[in-house]
Amino acid sequence: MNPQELLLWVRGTGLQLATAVCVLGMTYRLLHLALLGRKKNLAEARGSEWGPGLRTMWRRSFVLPELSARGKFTVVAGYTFHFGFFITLLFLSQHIAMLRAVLGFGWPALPHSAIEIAAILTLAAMIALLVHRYMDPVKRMLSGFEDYLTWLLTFLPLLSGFMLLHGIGPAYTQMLTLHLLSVELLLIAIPFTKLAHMLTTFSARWYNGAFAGYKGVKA
Amino acid sequence: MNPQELLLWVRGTGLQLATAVCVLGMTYRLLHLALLGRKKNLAEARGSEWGPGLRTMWRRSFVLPELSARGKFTVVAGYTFHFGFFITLLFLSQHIAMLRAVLGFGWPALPHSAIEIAAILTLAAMIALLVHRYMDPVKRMLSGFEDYLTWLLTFLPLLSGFMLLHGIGPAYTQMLTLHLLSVELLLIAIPFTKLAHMLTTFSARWYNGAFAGYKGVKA
Amino acid sequence: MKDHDTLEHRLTQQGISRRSFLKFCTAMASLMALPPGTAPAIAAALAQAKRPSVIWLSFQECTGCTESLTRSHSPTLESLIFDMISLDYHHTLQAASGFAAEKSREDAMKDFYGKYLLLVDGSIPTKDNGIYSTIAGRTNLDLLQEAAKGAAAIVAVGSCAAFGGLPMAKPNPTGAAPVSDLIKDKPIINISGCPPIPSVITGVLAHYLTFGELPALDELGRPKAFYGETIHDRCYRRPFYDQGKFAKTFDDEGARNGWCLYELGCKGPTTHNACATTKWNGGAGFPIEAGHGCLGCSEPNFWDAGSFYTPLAAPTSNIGAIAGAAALAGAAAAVALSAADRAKKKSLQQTHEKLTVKDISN
Amino acid sequence: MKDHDTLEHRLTQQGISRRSFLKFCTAMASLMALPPGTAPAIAAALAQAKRPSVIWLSFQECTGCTESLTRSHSPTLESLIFDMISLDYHHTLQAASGFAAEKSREDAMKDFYGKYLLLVDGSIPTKDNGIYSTIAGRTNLDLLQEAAKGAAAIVAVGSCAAFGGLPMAKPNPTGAAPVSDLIKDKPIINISGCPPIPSVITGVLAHYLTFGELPALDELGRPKAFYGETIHDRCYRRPFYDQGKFAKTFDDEGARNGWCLYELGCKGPTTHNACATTKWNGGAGFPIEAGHGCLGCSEPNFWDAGSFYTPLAAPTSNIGAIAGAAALAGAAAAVALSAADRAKKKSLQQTHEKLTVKDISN
Repeated sequence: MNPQELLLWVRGTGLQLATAVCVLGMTYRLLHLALLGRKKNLAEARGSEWGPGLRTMWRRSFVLPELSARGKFTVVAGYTFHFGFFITLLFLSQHIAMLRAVLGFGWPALPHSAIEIAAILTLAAMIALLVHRYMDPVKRMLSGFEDYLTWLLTFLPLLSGFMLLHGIGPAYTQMLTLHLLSVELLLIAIPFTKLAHMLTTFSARWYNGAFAGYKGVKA
Repeated sequence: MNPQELLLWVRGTGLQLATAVCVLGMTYRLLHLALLGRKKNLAEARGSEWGPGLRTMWRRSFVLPELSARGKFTVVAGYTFHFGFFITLLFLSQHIAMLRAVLGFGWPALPHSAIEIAAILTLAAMIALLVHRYMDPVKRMLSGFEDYLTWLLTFLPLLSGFMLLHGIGPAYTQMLTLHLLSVELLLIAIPFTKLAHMLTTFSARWYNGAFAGYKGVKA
Repeated sequence: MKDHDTLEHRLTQQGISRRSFLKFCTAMASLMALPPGTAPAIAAALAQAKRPSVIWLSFQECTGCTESLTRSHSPTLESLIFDMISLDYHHTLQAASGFAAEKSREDAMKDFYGKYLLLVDGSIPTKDNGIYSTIAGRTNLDLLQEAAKGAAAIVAVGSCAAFGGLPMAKPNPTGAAPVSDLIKDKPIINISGCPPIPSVITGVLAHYLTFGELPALDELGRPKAFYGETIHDRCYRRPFYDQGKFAKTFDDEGARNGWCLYELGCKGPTTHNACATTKWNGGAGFPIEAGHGCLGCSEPNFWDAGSFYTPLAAPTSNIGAIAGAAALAGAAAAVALSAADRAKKKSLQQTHEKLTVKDISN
Repeated sequence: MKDHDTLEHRLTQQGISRRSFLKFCTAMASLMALPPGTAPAIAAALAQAKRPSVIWLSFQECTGCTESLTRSHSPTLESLIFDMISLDYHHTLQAASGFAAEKSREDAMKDFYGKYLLLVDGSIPTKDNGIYSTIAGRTNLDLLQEAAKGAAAIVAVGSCAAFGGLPMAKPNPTGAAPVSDLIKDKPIINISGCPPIPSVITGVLAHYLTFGELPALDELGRPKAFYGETIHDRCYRRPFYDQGKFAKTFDDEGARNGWCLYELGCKGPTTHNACATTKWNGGAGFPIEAGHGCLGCSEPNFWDAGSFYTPLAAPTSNIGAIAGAAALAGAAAAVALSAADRAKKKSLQQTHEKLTVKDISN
C-alpha cells in the first residue's frame, strides 16, 4: 500500500468505519440510558421537569462560585482546553471544508492566526493538565489507565493537526494520513470511554435538574 | 514625513536615542549602587563572599519549595512569561539578524513554529497575570500605576511583533515602525521603572548571598 | 541509423555552438540541484557519450507523453539529445513501419543485448492473457517481457507506465498494470506525470549518459531531484494557504486575488512534481498559475483519489449515509436490549427477586 | 505629426489585428484588477480615443526609464500606444533637435493649453537657482513650471521624478526635488521604480485614455492597482519567510534551495510594486527570482535607507558606539555623584549628623 492508497483509505473506508462505530455506540448508550426503565415517581409533581432540566444543563456548563474550591488551575486550564479544542475543530477553514462536504453546508472560518492561538493554548493547557494530574497526589490516586489513554487520544489529533499546518515532521501526505488516523481512533474510542461524557454530561445535567424540578426544589 | 522616512528614523536616530538612554541610565544605577559607600564590615570574615554570592544569584533564579506559597498560578505564569519572552527575543531569526548587525556575531535561530509557541504562551501568560493582578484583592491593593505601565510597555513589543510576523493589522512598513517604536519605548523606560530589576535583581541576589557568606552563614 | 559517434560530433554537425551546449549542461545541473561545479563534468561526459541504443515501447497510452516530449520548450538541444538516444524503435516517431519496424526492434535487442535502455509509455493489460492491446499480433505483456530481458534499465515514462494511470482506474476493465508490477529484475525509473515534464526526462537521460547510472530515486521509483518536493512546497500561492485565504469558487474575489485553490480541490500538498519550479511551455506557467488546482497527476491512483474538485480534507466516500444507518442500528439495539431488561425485571419481580445493575445489559 | 486620427485607424494602418488589440485590452484590465467585463469597454474607448498631445520632459535622469519603456516586452502594441501619445516633445526619441525641437514643444503647449499630458522623468535641481541642469540655456525648474501651467495632468515617471531618486540622495548636492514638491496645483501621478515596470505606465495611460481620468492613487500618489501590494505579499519565496528559512549568503545551501533573502537585505516587505506579478522582460522573472533581494527602488529615499545588503531588522546607524559612549557617561555620572555623596557624608560626620537615604543622590 503506497502512501496515496493509505491516505485514500483513511479518507474513505477508515472514516466510514470510525463514524459508524462512534454513531452506533453513542446512539445506543444515550437511548439505553433513556430507556433504563426507572420506577414511575408516584409522588405528585411539585414543579416542572423540562425548565429546571434545561436550566441545569446550561448553568452547570459554567463554573459556580462554590466549585472554585477545585482550584483555579484546573478550572482555567480545563476551560481553556475545552474551548480551544472546539474553536480549532469548528473554525479552521480546512475543517469547515470537510464538514461542508459531509453536511452540505458550512460557515465562515476564523483567520489562521486565531486558530493557531487557540491550538497552542489548547495544547499547552492539556500538557499542564497532564503534568498536574501526575504531580498532584490526589489526582494521581484517582487516575487510571483510561484517563491517560483518553488524554492521549485527544492530544494526538491536535498535535498532528498543528504539525500538518506548520509543515513539521513527515511530508504532507503522510502527516495528513496520521492526522486523519488519530481522529478516527478518537471517534472509535468515544463510545467506549469516559470521552462519552461529551454527550452524556448534558443528559446527566438535565436529569439532575429535572429530578429537582419535579420535587419543586430549586435546581 | 512619509512611512519610509519614519521607519528610517526609528531604525536609526530613534534606536540610538533609546539605546543611549537605556545604557546610560542602567550603568549609572548599577554603579551608583555599587559605590553607595557602605560601612566597612569590621568583623572577621567567617567565609568567602564570591562563592555564596554567585550561588545565591543562581539559586534564587529558581523556585524554592517554601516560595510556592505564592501560589502555583503566579509561579507558573511568571516563569512562562519570562522564559517565553527571552526565547522570543533571543531566538527569532529576525532578532538574531538585528543583533548580529549590532554585535558582529550571531547564533542559530529556532524554527518559526517554536518561536510562535513561545510568543503565544508568553502573551497568554501576561494577559493571565494582568487579569490575576486585577482580580486578586491583595495583588490589586499592592499594584500602582507603574505596575500597569510596565506591563503595557512589555506587552506591546510582543503583540506588535506577533502581528508583524502574521501580517495582521497595517502594512509591513507601518507595523515594523510600530514594533520598533514599542521596543524603543521599553528601552527608555527600563532605567526609570521597576523594569530595571532585569539587572538589579541579580546584583541584589549576589549581595544577599555575599553578606551571608561573609558571616559564614549558609546562603 | 547505428552510427555511434559522439554527441559533440553530432552537435557540431547540426550547427549547435559549444556555448549553447554548455548552457544546456548548466541548466541540467541546476535542475537536478547538483553543485555548480558539476556542469563542466556533465559537459565533458555528454560530449564524449556514445549514443546508447534505446527501444521505446508504447502500450495502453494516449501519445500525450510523446507529444509532451517532442514539444519540449527549447526543442533544438533537448530534442536532439532525445533524438540521439531514441531512434532504434518508436511507433510514433520512426519512419519504418510493418515488418521493417519490428525487424529493427529485434535487431537492436540482439545487437545491444544487456546494454540498451528500454523506455515504456502506457500501462500493460494483463486480464484475459493481455489480449486487450496487441502490436503485430503480440500482446503488450509479451513484448514488454521480451524487451525487458536484455535491457540495462527501464524508464517508465508517464503515469500509465509508472503507476497504471487512467487504464488502471476503477473498474480497470483490461487488468492494466504498471511496468514495476510486471518486471522485478531490472532497475526501473518512474517518470510520472500526465504527461511528465519534458525537461525531467531529458534530465534523467543526461544523468544516465553522464554518470552511467540512474539518479537517486524516492520510494515510488521517481528521481528525487524532480519529485523530492511537493507542488505545495514551491507554490507561489502558498502564502495564502498559510494565511487561510482560499478561493471558494473559480470566479470569486479570492480567485481573482490569486488566493489558494485548496478548497477547490487542489492536490498540490500531496503531489510530488517539479511543475511549480520548472513550469510548462517555456516557463509560461503551470496549472495553478492558470487558476486551476493541481490534479495530482504524478501520484499513484490519481484518477481514483476522489473528485478533482473536492478538498483534500473531505472524505472520499459517503459519510452521511453510514452515520444514518449506524444511528438506526444503535437505536434498534438499545430498544431491543431495554425490552429484554424489562422482561427480565418483570420475571424477577414475579419471583420477588431484585434486578441489580449487574443484571442489565450494558 | 498632429493627425489626431483614432487609435483603431492607426492600428489598422500598422497591420495590428483587432484580435491582438482585444488581447491587449484584456491584459490591461486584468493587470489593473478591473472586473473582466471592463475589457470591451477599454477596447471601445481606446479604439475611438483621439491622440492626446503629450510633452515628455527629461531632467536629472539616466534615460533608464525611457530605455525600460521602449524595451517593453510586447513592443508592437505597447510601444504603439506609447508612441501614439508621446510624439510632441521627447529629447531622446524625437527626430527634431535644437531650435526646431524647442519650437515643437512651445507649439504643443500653446495649441493644447490645458489639455496636454506632461510626462516628467528625472528630478529637478533647485539649489543655486537650479543651474545644475539646463536645457537650451533654461533651467529644469523653469521648464517644468512653464510646462506644468497648461498641463491637464502630470505623470512623474520613475523614482527620480516621483520621489527625488538618486540625485536627491544624501548629500543631495544639486538640491534635487521631485515634481510633487514643486508643482502643487495639478493632479500628479507617480509611477515610481528605478526603472518603473513598462506595463505599469502603459496601463496608466490606457486608463487615462479609457476613462478620461487618472486611476485611484495611494498616499504617495502611485496607482493603487500596481502599488497596492508589497513584493513580499506576492513573493514566491514568501513561504520560506513564514517558515523562518533564510539564505545567509548568496551561494549557500539556502540560496540554492531558493529560501528567503530577508537576511541578505531584501526590502520586499516594505516595497510596494508589481514586480512579483507582472515580472520583467516578458515574464522572464524579477530580481528575487534571479537570487538578489529587492532594493526597494519604488519607495521614497531608497538610496538612503541603509545598505542594500543589511536586513530590514538591522539598525541603519551605529548603535555600538552610542552604547559605549552612554556607558562611559553613566559611569562618570555615578562616580561623580557617589563622590559628592561621600563628601557630604564626611562633612555630616564632622558635625555628628547622620546621612539618610533622602540625602544621597538618586
